[in-house]
Amino acid sequence: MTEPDAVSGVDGAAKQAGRGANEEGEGTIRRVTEAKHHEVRQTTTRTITLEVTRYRPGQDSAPVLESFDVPLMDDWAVLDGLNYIKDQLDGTLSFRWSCRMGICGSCGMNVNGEPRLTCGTFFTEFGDGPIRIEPLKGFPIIRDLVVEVDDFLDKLRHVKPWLIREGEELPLTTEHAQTPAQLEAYKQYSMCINCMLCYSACPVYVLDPDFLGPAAIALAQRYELDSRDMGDRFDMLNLDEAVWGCTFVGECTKVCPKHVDPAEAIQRYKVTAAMRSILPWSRR
Amino acid sequence: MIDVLIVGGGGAGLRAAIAVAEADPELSVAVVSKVYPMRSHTVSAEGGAAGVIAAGDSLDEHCYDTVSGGDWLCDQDAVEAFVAEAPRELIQLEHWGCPWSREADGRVAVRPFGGMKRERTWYAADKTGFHLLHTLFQTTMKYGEIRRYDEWYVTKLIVDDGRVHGVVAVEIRTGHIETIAARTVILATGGCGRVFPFTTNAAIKTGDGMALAYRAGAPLKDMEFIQYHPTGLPFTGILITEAARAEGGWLINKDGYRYLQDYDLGKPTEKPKLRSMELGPRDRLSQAFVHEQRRGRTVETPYGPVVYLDLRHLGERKIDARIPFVRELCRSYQNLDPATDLIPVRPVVHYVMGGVHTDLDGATPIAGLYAAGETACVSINGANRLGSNSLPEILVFGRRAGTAAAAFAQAHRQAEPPAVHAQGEDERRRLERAREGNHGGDRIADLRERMQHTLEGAAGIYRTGAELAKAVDTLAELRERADGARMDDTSATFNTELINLQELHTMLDVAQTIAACALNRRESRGAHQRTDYEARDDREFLAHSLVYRAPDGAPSVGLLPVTITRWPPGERVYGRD
Amino acid sequence: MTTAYRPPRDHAWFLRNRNYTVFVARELTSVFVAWAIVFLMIVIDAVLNGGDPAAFAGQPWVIALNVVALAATTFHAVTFLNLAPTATVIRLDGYRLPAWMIQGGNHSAWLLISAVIAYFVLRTP
Amino acid sequence: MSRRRTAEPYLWLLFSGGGVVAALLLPVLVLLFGVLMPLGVLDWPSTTHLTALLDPLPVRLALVAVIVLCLFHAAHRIRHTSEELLGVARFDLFIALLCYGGAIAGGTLAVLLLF
Ligand SMILES: Cc1cc2nc3c(=O)[nH]c(=O)nc-3n(C[C@H](O)[C@H](O)[C@H](O)COP(=O)(O)OP(=O)(O)OC[C@H]3O[C@@H](n4cnc5c(N)ncnc54)[C@H](O)[C@@H]3O)c2cc1C
Ligand code: SF4
Ligand code: F3S
Ligand code: FES
Repeated sequence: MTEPDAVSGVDGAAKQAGRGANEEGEGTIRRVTEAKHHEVRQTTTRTITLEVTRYRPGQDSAPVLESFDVPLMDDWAVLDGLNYIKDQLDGTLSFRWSCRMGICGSCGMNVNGEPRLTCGTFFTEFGDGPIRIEPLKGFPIIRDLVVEVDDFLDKLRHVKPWLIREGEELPLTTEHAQTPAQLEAYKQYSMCINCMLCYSACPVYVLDPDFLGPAAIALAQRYELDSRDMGDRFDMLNLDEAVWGCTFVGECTKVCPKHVDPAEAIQRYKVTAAMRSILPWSRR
Repeated sequence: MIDVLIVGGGGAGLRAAIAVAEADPELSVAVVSKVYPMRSHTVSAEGGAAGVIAAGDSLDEHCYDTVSGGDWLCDQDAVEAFVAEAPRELIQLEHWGCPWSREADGRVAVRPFGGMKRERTWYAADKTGFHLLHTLFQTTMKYGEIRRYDEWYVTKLIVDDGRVHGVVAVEIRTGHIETIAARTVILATGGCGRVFPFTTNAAIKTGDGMALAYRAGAPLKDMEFIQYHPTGLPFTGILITEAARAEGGWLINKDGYRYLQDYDLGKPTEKPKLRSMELGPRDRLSQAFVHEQRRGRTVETPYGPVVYLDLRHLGERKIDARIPFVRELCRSYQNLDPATDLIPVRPVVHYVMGGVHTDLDGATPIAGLYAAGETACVSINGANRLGSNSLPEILVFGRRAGTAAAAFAQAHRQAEPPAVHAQGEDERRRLERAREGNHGGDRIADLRERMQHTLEGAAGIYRTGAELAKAVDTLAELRERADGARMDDTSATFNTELINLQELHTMLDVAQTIAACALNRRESRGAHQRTDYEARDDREFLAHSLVYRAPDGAPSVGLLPVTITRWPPGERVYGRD
Repeated sequence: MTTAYRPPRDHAWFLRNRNYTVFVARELTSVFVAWAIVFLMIVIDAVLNGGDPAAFAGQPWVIALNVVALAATTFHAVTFLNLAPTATVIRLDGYRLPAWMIQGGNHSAWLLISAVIAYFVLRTP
Repeated sequence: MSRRRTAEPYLWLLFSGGGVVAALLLPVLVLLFGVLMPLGVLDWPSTTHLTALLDPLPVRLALVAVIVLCLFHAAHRIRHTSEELLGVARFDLFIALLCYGGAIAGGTLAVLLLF
């Protein structure tokens, strides 16, 4: 059935996708050829310069920048450039990455001064370069582009990020009911990939590492606002170094690649905590 | 001495850890992972997790879909256990807070999925794996007794006298090499998609656990069955989830024609029809693509031929409500909007059905050694896994392995034998030698690329004996060259080159078993299609491939009968009622 | 581990990025809020204790300062009223009231109140 | 991060209230009395008119409230911003006393003035 006339034999749906899509005038043939292709892979040898932070403990006393020229490909992300360096130019460069699709949260770095996921930041944004790639600001640097994560994880754990329940559990044959609206109430705050970009962008955190910080507070809110949660995180959030440390710079929300809006999570908890403080009987 | 040491912090590993902690809080349990647990690849699963819950569905139907989807190579006792426990596990996850998508009345919602006769796939929009993994990870934080070794890389299993005694691991951050003694070890290291050049899999999916078990003397099973997912983005290989088709997306060729109708997958309908057309099983859809290409009906791009996934008719609202991540991915990585543009897609290596041979409790033939998740082969996936069966699999068998390992550790409370230290010392010396550097030899990346292309050429969607035989030789040669690979980084701190080198070795081991098993299976079944043996051969090959490492390091393949309980081998029928 | 490198404090962080600079400008409006109050108290004092408010307010440096204060308090008003919806999530029927509606409401109230005040001050009895 | 009682919620409420009041009232007052009248664009109202405006008790009470709230708003922001800009968070107690003390002093002055 390779002949085009086979198409006319099929029912409505196929017609729409096939030759019979008449509301589009010339039909799908035209639509298909109009589809966007990525432009032809560049064969020229244009290159772009990446200025990459190197820090080798025992060898460097402070981080230094090293420049590498990598091919300037239209569809390359900054991470592709780093991998090119690692594979072809200098196997000793260290950085974290895994999913290369913006979901594992491991490839956050400072790109031209801004905290970004390098797997989702493309060369096309930077013209002819150079592009400066540094480790995320605000965290101790272990080596090259790799920063310390443990303190961040401690903070997450500190807010008890699990469903707190009281009384008898439902049997494993029944789920808790939760309407789409109840889901919507916390959904946004459950989208955090723990990439730490928001910490890096928050001047309060950079100045004071004791600040609980945007992602951890958003995570606390994710559970606080979950209709199934019976816990109370007031005592860990109503602190000078928790929600009250935030002066609403708002940069956390601007850099968040997943639109978690931690700034909002924090301001909303400020209202909750203030109400709880003046009206102590107003529990959730 | 740790009672239960889990290698892998993905869905399977974390589920096992909780099972151990719940079985007996006195047991010491540790999770070793080469990345922070929430970075594990489970995070990128999109579409959903199958579990019978909807009215009108039945366990038997889920079993049948799975068994026929697997082309009768599944062990049916395993499938029955899996299908029965999957809904409980998904509800358990709900009790732990997973934000499953819901119906208007508050019940969990289900969607259709490829190869499934009923709507039974639970989902959390199209970030199911993400929510599942984060829910599990956050829940493990509740259990203080679960000790974590984050960013530690396991390089060796210590086995003495047929019994596991622990592992050797490198703390990536400091370069510190440690022998961790343990009464039981659970391998939950995920798949090995990175042995192929074009894959949906993350960089960490290098088949480490399979290689660890294989080197320690445990057999791998059904390694020739590699799943190609029909819809990957060209260049990156990023997956466009099957949910996009389940929600009504169409696959069209360069003429805008829904070509699947030409391949015995049913007739096109406006609304998606279960087990038909775009909702056929992945092996058949990927094979159809190859035929389209041969007929010249695909579109050439710089990254190879593509067809199109058409979601435009779903409309912006539905796309945003049901598959927002698809839109996000297309916008960032393909610079197009599925609400108005066609998505170029091509088949991409996605999942390995095979893995470490285990029984229903995840136990391997080595006492105290268990495996669960994608790294294991129980086997419920047979010759072709159905989409959305893998997430429940990692939960069901993660829990089972955790419970079984806990029981084993309670029953075998012996001290460590002296061999543990001798083996640990040997391994330390090997790693330290590697870290001294080597300025000659091939680049790791070059060897990796050659391995990947060798495998793609010989063990792709269609295979022939001659090419596979050649690949077996090439891979053996590459393995030797890998021993002398170039190593520039001599630092102890965060030496990723050292890790990459270890991963190259594990991938080569795994690649060899894939080629050897594929060469040995002279029939076509599910994801394994031999153009020189086009038919399924139940007389000889209704059996699992079991591959051991021979003393000379080469793979040696045998067969193991399939367990059939209630569904005798039949014809796989899709799109015909 | 002690080998990790801890960068020194960055004293000029608020110049590194436009958003930071805007943030700092926003916070510094508070100085002019304080000044505006001081100024108004001086005016009130003059009114109640028989002085001439015009004399103080008419000095060039006071006028100059007040022009800046006008800009600063207006900037404060715009930013403060715009940020309000972040902290207040209003749900109607399960759907969240969009931010622009709350902001629109806030700004309308601002205009209305300003008009009322101007009316009372300027009305000739 | 141990459990500690904090005055922040109360200070923050005053700060927020002050922020709203300042936003709604100050621009128009500064515009009228600080800019347009001194520049002669508008005429100064007669002292009798202004005194009459200030006469009712509720107006005076409201004025005191406005002054106190706005001063608290300013105090709170000045405290935090100075600490962030100058990196002097370790002197927080001192800075806080200074800022909120100033606000309280201003409030007292307002009471004395208006009553
Ligand atoms: C893009 C994509 C989408 C998918 N979508 C679906 C879907 O919709 N539905 C479905 O059912 N399935 C889906 N799958 C399949 C499913 O996600 C995986 O099979 C499953 O998540 C595997 O989980 P796991 O726990 O076995 O392994 P992983 O999550 O891969 O975890 C492996 C763990 O092992 C650790 N590890 C590995 N090697 C070592 C070592 N040497 N030392 C220490 N630690 C090590 C890693 O750090 C990691 O923590 C998808 C897969 C992909 C790639
Ligand atoms: S809130 Fe956003 S920026 Fe912060 S860690 Fe989570 S995903 Fe990253
Ligand atoms: S940037 Fe920082 S100060 Fe608050 S609003 Fe965000 S946490
Ligand atoms: S590599 Fe996973 S988020 Fe970038």
